[in-house]
Amino acid sequence: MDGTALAPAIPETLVVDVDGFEGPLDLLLTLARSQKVDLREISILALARQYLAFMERAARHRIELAADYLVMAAWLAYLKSRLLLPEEPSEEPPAEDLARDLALRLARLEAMRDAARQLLDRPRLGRDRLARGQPETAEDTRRTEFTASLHDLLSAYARLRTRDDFRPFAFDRVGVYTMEQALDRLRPLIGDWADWNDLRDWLPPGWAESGSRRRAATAATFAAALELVREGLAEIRQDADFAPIHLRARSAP
Amino acid sequence: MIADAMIPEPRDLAPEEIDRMVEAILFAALAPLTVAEIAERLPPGCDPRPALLRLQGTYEGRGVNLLRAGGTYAFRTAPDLRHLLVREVVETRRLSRAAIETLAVVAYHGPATRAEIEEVRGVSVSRGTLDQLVELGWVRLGRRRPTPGRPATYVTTDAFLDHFGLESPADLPNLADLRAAGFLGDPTVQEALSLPDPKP
Amino acid sequence: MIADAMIPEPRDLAPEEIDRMVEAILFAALAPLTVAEIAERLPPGCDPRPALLRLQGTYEGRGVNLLRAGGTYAFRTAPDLRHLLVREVVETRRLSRAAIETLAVVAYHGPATRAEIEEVRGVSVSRGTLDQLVELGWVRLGRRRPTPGRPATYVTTDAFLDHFGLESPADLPNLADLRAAGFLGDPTVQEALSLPDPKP
Repeated sequence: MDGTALAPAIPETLVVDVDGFEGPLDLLLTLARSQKVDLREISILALARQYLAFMERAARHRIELAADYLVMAAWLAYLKSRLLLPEEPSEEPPAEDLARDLALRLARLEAMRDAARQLLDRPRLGRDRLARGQPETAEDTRRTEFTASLHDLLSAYARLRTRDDFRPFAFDRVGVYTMEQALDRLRPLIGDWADWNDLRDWLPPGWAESGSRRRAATAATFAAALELVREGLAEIRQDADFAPIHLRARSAP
Repeated sequence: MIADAMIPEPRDLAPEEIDRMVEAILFAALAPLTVAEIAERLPPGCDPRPALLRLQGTYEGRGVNLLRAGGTYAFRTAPDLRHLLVREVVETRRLSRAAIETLAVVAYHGPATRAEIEEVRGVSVSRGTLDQLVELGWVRLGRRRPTPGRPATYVTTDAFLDHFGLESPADLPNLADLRAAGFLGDPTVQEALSLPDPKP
Repeated sequence: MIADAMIPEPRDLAPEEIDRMVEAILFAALAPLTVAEIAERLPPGCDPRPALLRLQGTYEGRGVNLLRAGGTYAFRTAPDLRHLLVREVVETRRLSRAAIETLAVVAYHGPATRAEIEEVRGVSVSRGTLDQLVELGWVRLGRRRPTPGRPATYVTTDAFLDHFGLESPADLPNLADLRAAGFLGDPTVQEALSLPDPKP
């Protein structure tokens, strides 16, 4: 099949009016209509070429297209290459099926649009068919009934769940051990550490087990150790890259 | 007078056709109509009077009668059947914001205690609000919570489902559904922190 | 059972008498009524259904017709007389193209999830589309789909049928053709694999 022969020129207006399309499928349907055949008989190869040509021209006009148009372009380029190359028997699903599926989806979108139009053309209440102009109610017995619509209910819940929209952002503090906490823990201990102590042995109780808690406590304890060194209260030592870090009290000068 | 040529001449209209027209005009009218007002709505040259007489005969003894009052015509319920319409007279008033919010919390989180409703709404819930929902038949008392004080819980009823066209409480849309359907604004920081979803 | 003795037994009521009552009840009402709502207004024990069928026959071809919309009944003017009633036409909100297409997908494919609507339209359902249809009373929530994530589904209402003059969902235009063309069935296997999805 020769797709190029079937592909008519894309009107310039299409490129300019890209905002008028409701997504790539809508654009494809508009392009497909220009082939003027039953949508399920359409040349998908020609359509893919038209779409890709459209994308190129949009790029030349520096029109920014939404990501879904680009995803569709990539998919069509892939489909085009598969339709042109001899099919590997192992490939799943066959390119022909993908092409048929796209044609079906275009035909279905067009069918639903026709259905929507026909629905709008039906004799509609309030326009073509009217209700009683003066509904009758007896005036004497009046009862108040409170009512609410589904729309009210859902809106109320949505409102409740988003009422604190503008609450200042705050980190979830669970699982965070601060340097201040580590300093408070190390400061009373360091005076007794005449010998080197492995920092890993001095994580706070309950923080040494799980991965993320251990990492948080290790980082905080290390930072606290550096602070003690800076204050001249401790000495720190590491024998090799990634080796254990040791800390001891600084002997009096 | 090219436009007039499009409209069938009155002499082409069968009496039954004019009856249909007058019947529809009087049914849809927002107020009783005079003969002149009916004629104005009919194709030019139609006289509604014979049709009005025929329709008065057609509707005689039926549940609805074509009445003439002064110079005007209108359909009215037969006097002996007016008692059937009594139930029609209901003044509907929208539920207050407090009530609809409370109802929403009970629907999504029920069984819910008063304290739980207050926690979600962030304000205290007056006795009257819950009483009103119970009286409407949309909320009833559930089991007491087996916690200190054994607080009463509230749940929604079948009448609630019926009123809101729901088949089961589980069919209420979740937060993601609500956003997708347009009931919510943009995603917020708070939601990014993943609030627990209501119990299904 | 003294009170019961006061109410005429249904067997005492001639069919024409029940017809009159149902006619009066429906003529007086603005909104369509369900069979249950009509029965509630009738003397106890009366079944309105035979009367509804008879009345539909009586009003066939007249200026006013008795129409069924799903489970509800209402008198409405005959559509061919619309040109006489322009003064009574109610201003309706114009629907966006997205809204009417979404409505069509829900009507033809319903119950439909949001993902299914998006698959057919090839574009994400924008905010304000579904909630507008819910607000108009044309779309309501159906049962959740028993698939992963239990997505909410949307279905059309009897008010939708009433608005578009449909007796039942089976009367949707071209329904049989669309079904025969395979547009309304389950998605094909390939669809699940192939086309890029619209943005969530």
